[in-house]
Amino acid sequence: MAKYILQRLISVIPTLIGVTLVIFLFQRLIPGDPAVAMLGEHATEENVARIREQFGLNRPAFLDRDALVEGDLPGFFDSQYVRYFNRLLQFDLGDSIHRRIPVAETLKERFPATLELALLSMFFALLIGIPVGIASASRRNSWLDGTTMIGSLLGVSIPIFWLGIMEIMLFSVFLKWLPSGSRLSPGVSITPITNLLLLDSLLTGNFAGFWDAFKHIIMPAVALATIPTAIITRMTRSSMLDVLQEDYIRTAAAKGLSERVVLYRHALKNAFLPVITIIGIQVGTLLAGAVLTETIFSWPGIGKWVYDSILGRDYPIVQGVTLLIAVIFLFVNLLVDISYALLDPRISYD
Amino acid sequence: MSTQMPEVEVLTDFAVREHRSLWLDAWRRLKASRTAMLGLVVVAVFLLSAVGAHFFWNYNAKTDLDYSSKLLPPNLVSTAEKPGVHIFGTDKLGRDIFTRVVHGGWNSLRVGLVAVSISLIIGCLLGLFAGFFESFDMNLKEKLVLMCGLGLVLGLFPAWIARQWYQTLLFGGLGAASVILEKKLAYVKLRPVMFAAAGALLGGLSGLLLAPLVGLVCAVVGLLIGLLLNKPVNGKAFSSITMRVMDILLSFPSYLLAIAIVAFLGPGLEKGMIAIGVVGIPVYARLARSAVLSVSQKEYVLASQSVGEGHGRILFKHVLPNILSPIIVQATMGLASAILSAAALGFLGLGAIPPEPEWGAMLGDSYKFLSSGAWWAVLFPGLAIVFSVLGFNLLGDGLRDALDPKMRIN
Amino acid sequence: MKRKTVFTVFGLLIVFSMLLAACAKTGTEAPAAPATEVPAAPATEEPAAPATEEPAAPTKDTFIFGRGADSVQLDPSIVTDGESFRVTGQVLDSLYKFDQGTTNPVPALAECTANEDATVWSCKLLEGVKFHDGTDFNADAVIFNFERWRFTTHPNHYASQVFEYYEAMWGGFDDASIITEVKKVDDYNLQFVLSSPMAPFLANLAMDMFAISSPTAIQKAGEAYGTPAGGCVGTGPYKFVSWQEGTEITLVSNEDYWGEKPKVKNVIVRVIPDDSARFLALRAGDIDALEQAVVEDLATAEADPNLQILTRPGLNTSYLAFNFKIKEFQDVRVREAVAHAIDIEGLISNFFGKYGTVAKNLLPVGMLGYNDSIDYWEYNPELSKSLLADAGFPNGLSEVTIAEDVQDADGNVVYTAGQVIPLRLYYMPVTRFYFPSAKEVGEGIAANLTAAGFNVELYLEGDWPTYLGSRRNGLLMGLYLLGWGGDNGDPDNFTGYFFGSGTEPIKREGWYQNAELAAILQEAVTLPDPAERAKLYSQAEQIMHDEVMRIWLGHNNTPLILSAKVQGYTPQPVGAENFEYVFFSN
Amino acid sequence: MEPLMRISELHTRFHTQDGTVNAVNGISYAMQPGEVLGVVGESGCGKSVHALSILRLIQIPPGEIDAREIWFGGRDLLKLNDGDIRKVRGREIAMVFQDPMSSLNPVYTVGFQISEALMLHKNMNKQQARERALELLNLVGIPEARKRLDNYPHQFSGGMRQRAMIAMALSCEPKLLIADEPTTALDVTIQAQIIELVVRLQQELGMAVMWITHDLGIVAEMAENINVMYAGFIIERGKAHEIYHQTRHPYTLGLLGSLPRIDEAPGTKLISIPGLPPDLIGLPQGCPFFARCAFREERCRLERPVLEEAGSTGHTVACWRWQEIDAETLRKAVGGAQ
Repeated sequence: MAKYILQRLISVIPTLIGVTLVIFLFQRLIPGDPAVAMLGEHATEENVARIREQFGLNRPAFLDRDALVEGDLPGFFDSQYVRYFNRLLQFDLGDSIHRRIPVAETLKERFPATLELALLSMFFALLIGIPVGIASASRRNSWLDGTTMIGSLLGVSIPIFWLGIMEIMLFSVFLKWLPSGSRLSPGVSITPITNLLLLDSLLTGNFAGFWDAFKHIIMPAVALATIPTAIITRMTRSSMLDVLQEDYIRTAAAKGLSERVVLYRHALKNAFLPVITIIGIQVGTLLAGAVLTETIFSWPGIGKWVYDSILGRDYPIVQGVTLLIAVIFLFVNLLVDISYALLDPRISYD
Repeated sequence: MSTQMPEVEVLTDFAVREHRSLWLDAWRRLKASRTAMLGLVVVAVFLLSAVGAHFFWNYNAKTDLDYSSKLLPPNLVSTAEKPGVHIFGTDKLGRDIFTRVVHGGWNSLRVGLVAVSISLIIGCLLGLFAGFFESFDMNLKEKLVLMCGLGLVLGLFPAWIARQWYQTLLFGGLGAASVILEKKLAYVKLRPVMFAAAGALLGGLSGLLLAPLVGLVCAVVGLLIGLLLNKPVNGKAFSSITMRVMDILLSFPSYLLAIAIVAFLGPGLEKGMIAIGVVGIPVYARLARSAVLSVSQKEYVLASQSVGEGHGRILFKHVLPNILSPIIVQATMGLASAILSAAALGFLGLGAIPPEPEWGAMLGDSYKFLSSGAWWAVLFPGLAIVFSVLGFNLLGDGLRDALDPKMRIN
Repeated sequence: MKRKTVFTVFGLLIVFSMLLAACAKTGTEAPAAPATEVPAAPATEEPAAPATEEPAAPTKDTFIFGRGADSVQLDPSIVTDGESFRVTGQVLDSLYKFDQGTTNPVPALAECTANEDATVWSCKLLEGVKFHDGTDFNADAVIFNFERWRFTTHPNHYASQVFEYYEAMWGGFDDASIITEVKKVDDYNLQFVLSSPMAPFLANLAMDMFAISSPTAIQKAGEAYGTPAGGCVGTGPYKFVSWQEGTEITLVSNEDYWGEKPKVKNVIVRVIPDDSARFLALRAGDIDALEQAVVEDLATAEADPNLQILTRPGLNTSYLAFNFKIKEFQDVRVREAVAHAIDIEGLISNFFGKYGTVAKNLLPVGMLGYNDSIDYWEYNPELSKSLLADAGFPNGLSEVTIAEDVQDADGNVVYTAGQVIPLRLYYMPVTRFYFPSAKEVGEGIAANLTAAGFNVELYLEGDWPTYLGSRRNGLLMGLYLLGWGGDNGDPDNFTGYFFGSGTEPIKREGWYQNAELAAILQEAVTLPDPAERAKLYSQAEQIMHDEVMRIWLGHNNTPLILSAKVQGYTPQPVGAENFEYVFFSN
Repeated sequence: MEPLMRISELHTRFHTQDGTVNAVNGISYAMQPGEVLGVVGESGCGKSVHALSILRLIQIPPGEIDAREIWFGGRDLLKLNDGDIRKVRGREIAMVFQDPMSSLNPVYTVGFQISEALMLHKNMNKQQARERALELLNLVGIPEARKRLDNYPHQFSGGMRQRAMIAMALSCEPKLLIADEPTTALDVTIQAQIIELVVRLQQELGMAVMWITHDLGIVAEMAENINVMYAGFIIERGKAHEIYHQTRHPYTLGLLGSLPRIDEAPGTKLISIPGLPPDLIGLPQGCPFFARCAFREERCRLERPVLEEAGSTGHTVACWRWQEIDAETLRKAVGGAQ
C-alpha cells in the first residue's frame, strides 16, 4: 500500500509540472501588462519599465534564445519560468505584484476561508445526498423517489450565481435575516487558530462569534452545495439501484435480515465505491464554483482572489492559487483510490 | 438434429416475442417516461422560441434605448398611468426584458451547440484513439503517422531555439526512421545510442550554422529526442500520454480555465463558445476511452479483427456505433452545462458583447439594482436559464434510462 | 416515473416561482416606504453579533466606513490608490493639508513662505509633535522622508518600491528632482530649494503621498513598512492597530494629537466589494458610512430618514475620446457630428444620477482656469446627420479607414494605412469613480450614435489591464471611453498631464497632436501668478472645445451615504477625508 | 399426516412497461417433512419465481403474489407481517441460489456472512457464531476451514463458494432447503460433489429439500417426487420413477428425450422440442404447450387442460391426450426412429 501511495505521489509530479507549464503558457498568451494593470490611468513609461524589471516580467517566459545566440548559456535559462520554478523548489510562491507582499502570507489568510466554505458545503452535500439517495433507491418510483430525481435535476440546472443572488434578495434584502456578504460582522473578532472561523470560535468558546460566522457562511455554503448535493444524491441512488439488483442482496434477504440491515450493511458498502469517485470529482466542482459564489457573497477566499488576480494580471497569485488547487485536486483523487482499496477487498494495491 | 414438421416451424413463430431494435426500444422507453417527455417539451419550446425569435422577430438591440421607461416592474396590461406592456419589466436602459430574454435564447442555443460539438468531436476522437490503441496494437501505417508527428512536435523545440524550422522535418524523419528500422534494429543493443547520436547530429550541425552555443544546446536536445524516438511508441504509451494531458486540463477549476482562455482569445460570445468547448474536452475523452475499452473486449470486435478487417473499419463500423449511447446522453447533458457555463461567463462580463442580449450578462448587469428592489431584472433571465437547462437535463436523464442496457433486462 | 412525480415537478417549480414573486412584490414597495421598516432596524434586523453590540451605548465609539476595495499599501509614498490614502490620511500628516471641503492648501505640520520667484520655500515646523512610536517630529524626520523618496540610492528607497508621485510631482528622482535640496536650518526650520519656479508647490506638499512617516518606523520595518505586518506610523489623529487582509483595517484615536482631538475612539475601514451589498450593510447598521453606490440605491437612501447623503465635489472628468489615426476623425465636422449625436444630458442624469454634472471642460467645475463661457453640446441628431453629410457621409458612417500604420508595443504593425475597419466604440470593462456603470453608458452612447447614423459596434477590448494597455499604445482604434481623477487641486494635473507633451502625436491620448496647446500648457505650469495661469488654462479649454478633440461627458460628484447619526463628516475634493471631526449624535 | 408445506393456487405476476408477465399461474402441491422434491423445467418456466414467492422475496411492485394459501409450519406465509416472514427466512426455510459467484457479498468475509444469520436467529454472540460457522464449513467439507473463515468470497473457488452458500443455508437447521439450480453454474465434477453433499446432509439433518433444476437427470437420482413446470404451470407431477417410466406429458417426454439415456437402445435418436416457450405476456388461451406439441388437436388450442390423475395415485398430468401418449408414439409423431 505504502509503495502504491508513493508511486502515485511521484506520478503526480509530472502532472503538476504540466500544470505550471500551462499556467505560464497562458501568462505568456494573455495580453495586458501587470504593471499597467497596477498603475491604471496614472502609469508612466518609467514606472511600468521598473516594475517589469523588478518582477522579471521583462525576461522571456520560458527560455531566452537571443542570449544563446550571443553565447550566454546561463542567460539562456534565466527565464520567468525557470526563476519561478527555482522559487517553487524553495517553497516560495513569490510576491504579489500589486501588494508587494508574499503570496503565501495572503494565502494563509484566504485559503481557510475557501476551505471552510467548501468543507461546509461538502458536509451539507453528504448529509443530504447520501441518505436521500438511499431512501429513494429503496423506495424506487415512489413519490419520494420522483421528487428526489426532479429535485436533483433542478439542483444541477440552477446557476449557482443566480441562486446566490436569489438568496440575497430573499434573506438579506426583503427578510433582512442574514448578512449579504463577507465572513464576519465588523468588529466581531475570533482568535485565529486554524482560521476556520466556525472551528476557531468553538475552540475558543466564543459562541457569539460562532453564531455571527454561521449566519455569514450559511447562504454561500448552501449556494455552493446545491450541485454536489444533487449529483451525490443521484449517484448514490443509481449505484444503490445497481447493487440492489445483485444476487447477494437476495441472499441476504433470504437469510431473514431486516430491510434496514440489507440496505445499510450489505448494499451501501458496495454502492459506496462509485459515490466516492463522484465525491472526489465534486471537490473540483466546489473549488470552481467558489469563483462565482465568493464573487457574489464578497467572500474573502481564494476563488474571488484568483479571479481578481487574473483580471489584475497579478501572476504570482494566479500561479500560486492555481497550483494549490491543482495539488488539492490530485491529492483528493489519490485519497479516492486509497479508500477504494480500504472499502473493497477485491482491490489491493500491493 | 431431428427433422421437424413444416407447420411446426410456422406455428412456433407466434409464440416468439416480436423483436425490437435498440433505438426503437429506446424511443418506446423514452415515450413511456413522463419526465423525459416533459424535458422534450421544454427543450422543444426553448428551441422553437430561440430559432423563431432569431428569424421571425425583428429586434435591433443596437438602437434599443428609452430612458423614460427604465427599470419598470412587470406590467401586463397597458393603462393610463402604466403605459406599455412589459410582462417581464424593463432594465436599466428601459429595454423590454421579455424581448431580450427570448432573443437571448438564440445565443444560449448557439453557445450550447458549438461548445458541445467542439468538445464532443475533439474529445471523442482522442478518447476513441486512446482507447482503441490501448487494446489493439497499431499497424505500420499508424505507427508511421504517430512517430512522424511526434518527431515533428518534439522537433519544434530545437527548431524554435535555433529559429530553423526545417529542423522539425529532420526529427520527423528520424521518427519515421525508427518505425521503418524497427524490425531491422529489433535486436541491436546499440539502437538507443545510434538514435541519440543521430538526433545530436541533426540538431547540433544545423545549430552550429547559427552559433556554437546554439549548436551545443540543440545537440543536447536532439540527443534527448533521439533517445525518445529510438523505439516506436506503442498504443498504451500513446493512450497514457493523451490521458495525462486530459488530467492536466481537468486539474484546473473549469471556470478558471474558461476565464483564462477567454482572457487570451479576447471577449465575445464566439470566444466563450471555444473556451467552454475546450474545457469540456477531457470529459468526453475519458468517457469515450472507457467505453471503447469495454467494447473492444467484446467478441464481435475481436471477431472482426480476427477476420482481418482494417482498423479504421473496426473503429467506425463496430466500435463507434456501440459507444454512441453514453455519448449521446453525455452530449445532451453537456448542452445543459454548456449553457450554464456560458451564463457564468456572461455574468462575469466575459460573454456576449452588449447590447447583444445574453442571459448571463443580463443577470450580471442587473444584479447591482437588486438592493433597490428591481427583482424582475434578475429573476426572469435566471428562470430562463433554469428552465432551458432543466429541459436538457430531464431529456438527457430520460435518454440515459432509455438507452441503458441494464434497464432493458427487468 | 409515476404520474405524481410529474405533479411534484410542477408543484416545486410553481412554489419556487411564487415564493420569489411573493418576496419580489414586497421588494417593489421596499424603496417606497422604507421609513416604516427601517426604524425597527436596530432591534430586529441587526445581524452583527451581540459581541459588538454590548458597547452600543448612547454614543457609539466606533466609526465604521465601508468601501469597495482594500488598501494596496499603507506607505502613501509608494501607492496611487485612494483606498490606501483613505487610511494613511488618518494616520499620517503632511506638511500642508487641504482646508476642510476645499482644494486650497493650509498649514499642517509646517508653515512655508516662498521667496519672490517661488524657487526657495522656507518652512517652520510645529514643535513638540511626536510620532505614534514616540519619535520626535523635526527637520531631520522631514528631510529623511524627502530624501528617501528622492534618492534611488537611499537605504530605504527599496528597489521593490515605486515612488511614483514623487517622480510625477517633483519632476523625477535624484538629479531630475525639482527639489534640489531640503536644507536644515535648525531642528524646526528648513528650506526647500527648487530648480525652477513651481506654482503648485504647496498644493503638492499637501498631497497625501507626501505625508511624513516616522523615520525610526521605516528603518525598523524596512521593506515591510506599510504592509499588513508593518502597518504605518505617523503623527496623525489615529494610530494604526491592525489590518485583516481583504476585510478591515482598525485604527484607534491618538490621544495626544497635536491638532483637534479625534471625537470617535475607534475607526474601522471595512471592505465590501459589491455596491449593493455595501448599501445593504449600511441599511442594516453594519457600517456607518460608505462611498460609491449605484444610482438606484441613492434614490432609496434619499427616501430613508435614517440615512444622509453627502457629495464629494467631483475632481474628475469622464470623456469620449477619438483615435486620430482614423482618417474620418481627422475631420472636425465628423467629430462635431459625434458630439451632437450624443444625449449627454440623458446619460448623466440616468447613469450618474443627480450627483453627476454634465461637463463642458476637461477641468472640473470651479478649478483654477475653469472656462464657463464654453457652451454645452446640444443634443441634435438631425444637425449631426447634416454635419456628417457635409463631411461626405450622407448615409451615415459604419466603416472607417486607418490613416497611417499603427504599431503595438513590440513594434509590429497592427493596423496598416488604408485598412478599413468597422466603426468601433470601446467601452470600459470596469466601473471607475468617474464612470459609474460604464457598460450602460457605453450601450447608451452606442444607441444614440446608431440613431444618428453612426453605425457603431460596441467593442470590448478585453479586461481592464488589456484596455489600459491598448489605450497606452494608442490601439483603441475608434471612439473610446475613459476618464481622469485629479490628485491635487491643480489644473496642471489635468490638462497638463494630458496634452502638455502634444508637440508630436501623443500615443497615449489617441495620437492627438497640438503644438499650440502644448506650448500654452507648458508655459502655464511655470507661472507663479494664479490669475495668469487661469487665463492660459481657460484658453486651452477653448481650443479643445473648438477642436472637438474630445467630448467631455461628466463630472461625477462621488456620493457618500452615511447613517443620519454621523456628524461632522466633510467630504474632501482632494485627498482623504478627516475622520477626526466625526462624531455620533443620537 | 400434516404436510410440511401446502401451496394452493399460487399466482405470481410482474407488472412491467410491456405488460403483465404471468410467471406462475395457479400451481398447487404439498410437501411432506423430509421429502426431497425436484422441480424441473426450462429456464423461464417459473420454477425459481415460485420458490422466491414462497419466501416472499419477490419485489412488490413490480411483482405481485397471490394464492389461496402458502401453508407452512402451521401458518399461512402470505398472512405474516414483514417481521414474521423474516423469522421464517433462513431459519425455517433456507435457500441456496444458482450462481455462487454473485450470491456472496464481495465486501464481507465468508465467516461473517455465515454467522450473520446465526446471530440474528439463534441470537448467538460473535464468538459462538464464529465457532458454529467453523463447524458448518467443516460440515460442508471446506479444507482448512479455520483459515477460510476470514477469507473474502473472491478468494474462494466456485465450488467452495457454493459449499459456503450451503453452509450458510444450513446454519439455522431449516425445515426446508430450497436449492435453486445450485449446480448449473459449476462444472460437472463439482456438480456431482455438491449433489452428493446435499443428499448426505439431507439424510443427516432430515430436512426437506426442494431441488430446482432444468436437468431431469440430476433429480432422477435424488428426488422422491418431481414437479414438471412449463410456462408457469405444473404440467405433470408424480413420483420420480413414474415421471420417468410412465411419462404422460409430451413436454416431459421431450425433456426426457432431449437427455441421452444409458438404458436406451443404441441408435435411438434424441428428440428435440421445436420452438420456444410462449411469451408469458398474454398466454395462449388453450394449452400453453400447444404451439410446440406434436400431439396437438383443435381442442388443445381452445381449452386449457387441467391436472388430472393419470393412472397411479399421485401421478397427475395436464394434457387432453395423455392416454395416447408414450415415448414410442412420440418418437413416431416426430419421426424420430426408423
